Amino acid sequence: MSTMMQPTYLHRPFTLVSSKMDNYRTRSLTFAEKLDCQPGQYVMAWLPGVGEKPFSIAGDDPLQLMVVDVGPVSHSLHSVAEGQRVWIRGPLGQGYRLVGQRVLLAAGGYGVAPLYYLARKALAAGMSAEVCMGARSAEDVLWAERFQALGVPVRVMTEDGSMGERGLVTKATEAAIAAARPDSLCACGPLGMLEALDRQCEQLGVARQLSWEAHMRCGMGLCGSCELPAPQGEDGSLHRHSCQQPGWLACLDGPVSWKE
Amino acid sequence: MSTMMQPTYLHRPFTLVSSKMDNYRTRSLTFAEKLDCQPGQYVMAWLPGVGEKPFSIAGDDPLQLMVVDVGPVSHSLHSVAEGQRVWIRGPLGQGYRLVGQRVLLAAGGYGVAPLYYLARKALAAGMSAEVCMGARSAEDVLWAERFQALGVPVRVMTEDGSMGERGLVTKATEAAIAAARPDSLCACGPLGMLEALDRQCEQLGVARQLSWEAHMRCGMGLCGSCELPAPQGEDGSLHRHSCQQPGWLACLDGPVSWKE
Amino acid sequence: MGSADLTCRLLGLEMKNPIVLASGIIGTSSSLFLRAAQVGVGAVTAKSCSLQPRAGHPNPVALDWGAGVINAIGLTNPGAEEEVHLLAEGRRILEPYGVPLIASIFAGTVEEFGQVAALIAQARPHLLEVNISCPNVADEFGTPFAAVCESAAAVTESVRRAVGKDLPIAVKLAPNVYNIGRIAAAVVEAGADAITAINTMPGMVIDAHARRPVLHNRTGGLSGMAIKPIALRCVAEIAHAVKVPIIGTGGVNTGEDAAEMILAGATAVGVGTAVWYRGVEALGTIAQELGAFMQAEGIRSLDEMRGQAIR
Amino acid sequence: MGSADLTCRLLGLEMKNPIVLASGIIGTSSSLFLRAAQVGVGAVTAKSCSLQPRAGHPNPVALDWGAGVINAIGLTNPGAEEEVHLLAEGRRILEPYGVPLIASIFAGTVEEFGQVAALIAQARPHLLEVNISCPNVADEFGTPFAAVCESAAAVTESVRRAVGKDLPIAVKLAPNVYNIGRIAAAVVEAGADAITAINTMPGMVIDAHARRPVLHNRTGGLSGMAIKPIALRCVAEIAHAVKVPIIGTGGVNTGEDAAEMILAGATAVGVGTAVWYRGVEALGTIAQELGAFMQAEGIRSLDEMRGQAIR
Ligand SMILES: Cc1cc2nc3c(=O)[nH]c(=O)nc-3n(C[C@H](O)[C@H](O)[C@H](O)COP(=O)(O)OP(=O)(O)OC[C@H]3O[C@@H](n4cnc5c(N)ncnc54)[C@H](O)[C@@H]3O)c2cc1C
Ligand SMILES: Cc1cc2nc3c(=O)[nH]c(=O)nc-3n(C[C@H](O)[C@H](O)[C@H](O)COP(=O)(O)OP(=O)(O)OC[C@H]3O[C@@H](n4cnc5c(N)ncnc54)[C@H](O)[C@@H]3O)c2cc1C
Ligand SMILES: Cc1cc2nc3c(=O)[nH]c(=O)nc-3n(C[C@H](O)[C@H](O)[C@H](O)COP(=O)(O)O)c2cc1C
Ligand SMILES: Cc1cc2nc3c(=O)[nH]c(=O)nc-3n(C[C@H](O)[C@H](O)[C@H](O)COP(=O)(O)O)c2cc1C
Ligand code: FES
Ligand code: FES
Repeated sequence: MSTMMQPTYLHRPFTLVSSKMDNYRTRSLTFAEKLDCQPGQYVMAWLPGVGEKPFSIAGDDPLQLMVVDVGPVSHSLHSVAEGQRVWIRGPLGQGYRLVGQRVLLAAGGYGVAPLYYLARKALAAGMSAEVCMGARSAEDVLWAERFQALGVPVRVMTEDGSMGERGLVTKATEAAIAAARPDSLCACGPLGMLEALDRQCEQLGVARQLSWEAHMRCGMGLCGSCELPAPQGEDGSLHRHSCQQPGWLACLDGPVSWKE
Repeated sequence: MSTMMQPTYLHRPFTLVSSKMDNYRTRSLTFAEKLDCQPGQYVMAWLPGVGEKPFSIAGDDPLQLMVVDVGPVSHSLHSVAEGQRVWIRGPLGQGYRLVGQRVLLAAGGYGVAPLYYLARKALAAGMSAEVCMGARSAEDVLWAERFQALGVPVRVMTEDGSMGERGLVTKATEAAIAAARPDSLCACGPLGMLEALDRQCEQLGVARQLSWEAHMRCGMGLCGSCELPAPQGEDGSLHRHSCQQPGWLACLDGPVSWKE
Repeated sequence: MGSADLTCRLLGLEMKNPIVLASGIIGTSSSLFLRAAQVGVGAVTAKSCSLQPRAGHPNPVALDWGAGVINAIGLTNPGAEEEVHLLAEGRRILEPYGVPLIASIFAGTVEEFGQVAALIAQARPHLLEVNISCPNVADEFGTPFAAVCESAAAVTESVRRAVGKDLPIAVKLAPNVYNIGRIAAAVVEAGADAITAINTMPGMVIDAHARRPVLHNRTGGLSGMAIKPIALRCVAEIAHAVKVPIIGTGGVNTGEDAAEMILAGATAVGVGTAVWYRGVEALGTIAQELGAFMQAEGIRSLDEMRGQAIR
Repeated sequence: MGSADLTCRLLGLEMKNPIVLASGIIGTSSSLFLRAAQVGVGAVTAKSCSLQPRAGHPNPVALDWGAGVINAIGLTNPGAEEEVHLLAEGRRILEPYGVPLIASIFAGTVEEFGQVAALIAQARPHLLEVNISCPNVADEFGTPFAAVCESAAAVTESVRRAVGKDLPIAVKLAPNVYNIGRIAAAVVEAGADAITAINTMPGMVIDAHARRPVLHNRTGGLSGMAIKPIALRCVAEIAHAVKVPIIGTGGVNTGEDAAEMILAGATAVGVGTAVWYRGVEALGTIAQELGAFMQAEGIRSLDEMRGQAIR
């Protein structure tokens, strides 16, 4: 008798055990099951009849996701009741690598999710971590207390100064790098933030691992839809992200890119 | 990226490194490669353009087969030159189990092949073994010296008395069982011999593992062609082999049957 | 908590579960029928038989290529006359187990289908499956009967005429067509009481080192895991096209696979190649797993599930 | 010992190896063409394009079901006008790598195929692939063009008329037919210079727990390992039926798979889903593995192998 293949990339139903409001539009979803994965990888979450979207993994055992309510799928995920199921495909993509002794984290929005998971793994591996968070306003700052509970120092930047310092996250990372040079900077957040961090690290000669958000459809490196648009320079000309090859696919090659 | 499946049941080419005449119509084929298998299992040997037939495994590391030249496929296997290839599918089927401390082997014809492999494994597991061989005549006796070289006592029976004692193998097994009760009798040989051993063991209350030869086509339990014909009793009525269920398939359930 | 009800009504047949041993898999003797019944199958289909005996192809006739099996056994069978005895004996042996027996026939011309059907009807199987995937020897291209609405319907009519009204007929369709729903509609129009779908998908496995196809017959039929999504799509198309029961067959290896087949619209579920992957016991294990799945999902009966995925 | 010669001549195209990026896989931008060229592909096929832009289907659009992939991306493309720019840019970028660019088109009517072809011809691709697996919207049943000799030929003629003699045409056939050899003969008769085979096999993946098909579009096309034996059989049938070169496509994951395709009669070898299993690098790795295989087997050129398994 032959052995049967175990399809590991089909959707599997995960049972929601806790759905907690983190702020006015963000929820942490915790499931009954665990997932074998790495920080920085993502899953496709499918609600049958609604749709399927990629989400960063916020924790593996049990699986945890952080969902910002911005449209149909994320909204429906917010209304899943405890005890109901969400269909998960993955883990997909390439995550963060644990390198060196010191990691500096830089989070924007739901970017805290994969970075919190990474922080836990880094601490467990005996590394030290520090996190810089950027948000519009105090009410947008997520999980600062969870990082603090891990013993990870937190620098918060808000655009309106309602919490931490006023300004962008790059101000905090600049200070953090100046204070103690990290072996790599790991970031997740909006495109503009990643581009700014990329430039900053290039100037300061810091290795960085940036998790890019793209329009994902197949999640398998097949359809081509997650290729990042080439960024425009200040002079309006097109240039490449310093950390990317031509045709870099966020779903398969990323979402995390790596540059020494 | 997903992992690819490794098909283990496709034919794989094995390179013949030695082809040695054992007697006037029998050759031992030794290959360069090893096979992960158990004594009593078999392989399908395919010569492209010629055909494919089942053969017992005579050794696993490297793979060894013993082939009696009786028809097209076996004849072509005899003429494969050293350095040429034979295509192997398998291992297939259920082999012998290593149970208890003492195993008694009973071989007819190429039946020595799987039993020699079994003897080596039994000795390696710290068991003791003894072998009874039946043949028409001295020239048909195979591998007696190889068993002796392992330190396994050999009792030879020939129909014409040209070697060992005159008579059938059951005479030798009766004596062996009387001398030292085995934990199981493991046999491989022609149908008539297996039926006789089956009856003998039933009478003497000895557990037996018998390897049945059947007309094999798919080797996968699908086509039904390897179902053994129900044996006829002395009164001409049909009865079942004591060790078999209705519809027992030699290719999938066997070739080795098991009866306490 | 009561357990899920697996009983299945397929035309007049009462089955204790929906798992049907597919044609051509160990359906060659009454002792093999018995074994299938003893491990808990719902119904048994015999190997397809033809008017004359056939030896089949030389080895290699089958192999596992990694995502499924390919076979070209060559429709080995003892011929219709001998098969009548085998089926009659099989019926008798299966009776105490409450396991219906499905006969299967094939032929090379429309007329011959009628002849074989008339002979096999003598054995009084519970259902007659008509395997129309074989080539039409009367057609200049050897087009399979299953490929064209007209020939599929002609065979069905011929068999219906030969066996009268009492013996229900299932026509078994092939997947290598672009319009399986329309073909199903044509055979139902022509008198089929049920559809079995699918037969194997034509394929070829080549050994690069040997530089030739592995099967002696060069091409063969694909079965097992690789064809499950093809089978599910075919069953869904058929369920949309006709109202008769479907024996959904192809790549079912587990109880969950069987559930998928029923969700796609099948009434009963054929199982073949799983015997290689999981042994003959698979025929019973799959039914048990289906029951456990339904239990866990709170599904009480097969009717509740049937076709739910395609509404 | 000299190494095996992987160079491949496909109609007028000179390729450094026979591996062709299949249509619809990362063929959506000139930077992705470039990446394929940089990892060592022999030729690149662009994603199929239509007259008007198409957004495609909502997620889920693709998944790995264990023995392969199923997708219903929905033929997302920017429309022919935009595609002309993309292709022209792609040609320019690929030039230094000596990697030919194959355009791919589809449409819903015979006339529209001509229109799209005429537009795309402006970009001067090295070869124009005509994807006829799409449904014929003018036919009352939506029968795919690839399913019937007459409609397949009609599309081919329409495209031939639109592009004239200078641009070679490959017609891409579908596997869910019973007579792919005859369909190939019909399109060659109608003016096709080459055949690409196969497109995906229609299928459906159902989630038993969700009780519905996983793809938003319900059905989709199967690719990858599960369809390799189907593709090999189709290529063999086509090679028997016509003399034109074949781009053998379907389930090629390794160099040995590519060798099998060539042994079945293919001139070049399409690779798609392997990008999921082995990354974009697969497009180069497979070529290297093919070279190593030929070396080990003492095969000096692709010509020596071509069709050897089907003689
Ligand atoms: C690798 C990856 C990881 C991701 N991880 C997470 C995660 O951990 N948590 C999470 O909430 N989302 C995450 N996303 C985004 C998520 O996949 C969806 O895009 C998001 O949930 C919106 O989907 P929707 O169907 O609800 O709404 P859509 O209809 O897709 O979007 C509604 C509108 O909101 C905009 N929008 C999309 N995402 C955001 C956003 N984050 N903030 C503000 N506006 C937005 C869209 O552009 C659109 O205009 C991730 C995306 C990627 C590619
Ligand atoms: C589980 C199993 C294990 C086997 N192991 C071996 C093995 O280790 N070594 C081996 O040589 N064969 C073995 N066989 C037999 C082998 O598979 C073939 O049947 C045999 O090689 C004949 O095949 P052929 O194509 O050469 O001739 P065929 O045309 O198949 O047979 C030619 C004639 O020889 C007869 N015949 C078949 N086998 C024998 C035999 N052993 N002695 C005398 N006449 C015979 C046939 O009935 C036929 O009349 C085994 C069979 C089975 C089922
Ligand atoms: C070895 C083998 C022999 C088969 N013989 C027949 C046959 O005689 N008649 C028939 O209608 N189908 C035959 N089939 C097809 C099966 O009945 C079934 O339709 C197909 O294998 C798909 O189901 P599976 O994936 O569960 O095997 C055969 C299949 C296999 C694997
Ligand atoms: C995600 C995806 C998208 C595809 N899109 C197209 C397409 O636009 N046009 C086309 O002719 N074929 C398309 N195909 C089919 C492939 O070109 C190829 O024929 C098929 O996938 C079989 O090859 P493979 O097994 O190597 O992937 C697509 C396949 C996949 C998996
Ligand atoms: S989402 Fe399809 S290639 Fe990345
Ligand atoms: S050889 Fe086919 S069932 Fe045993």
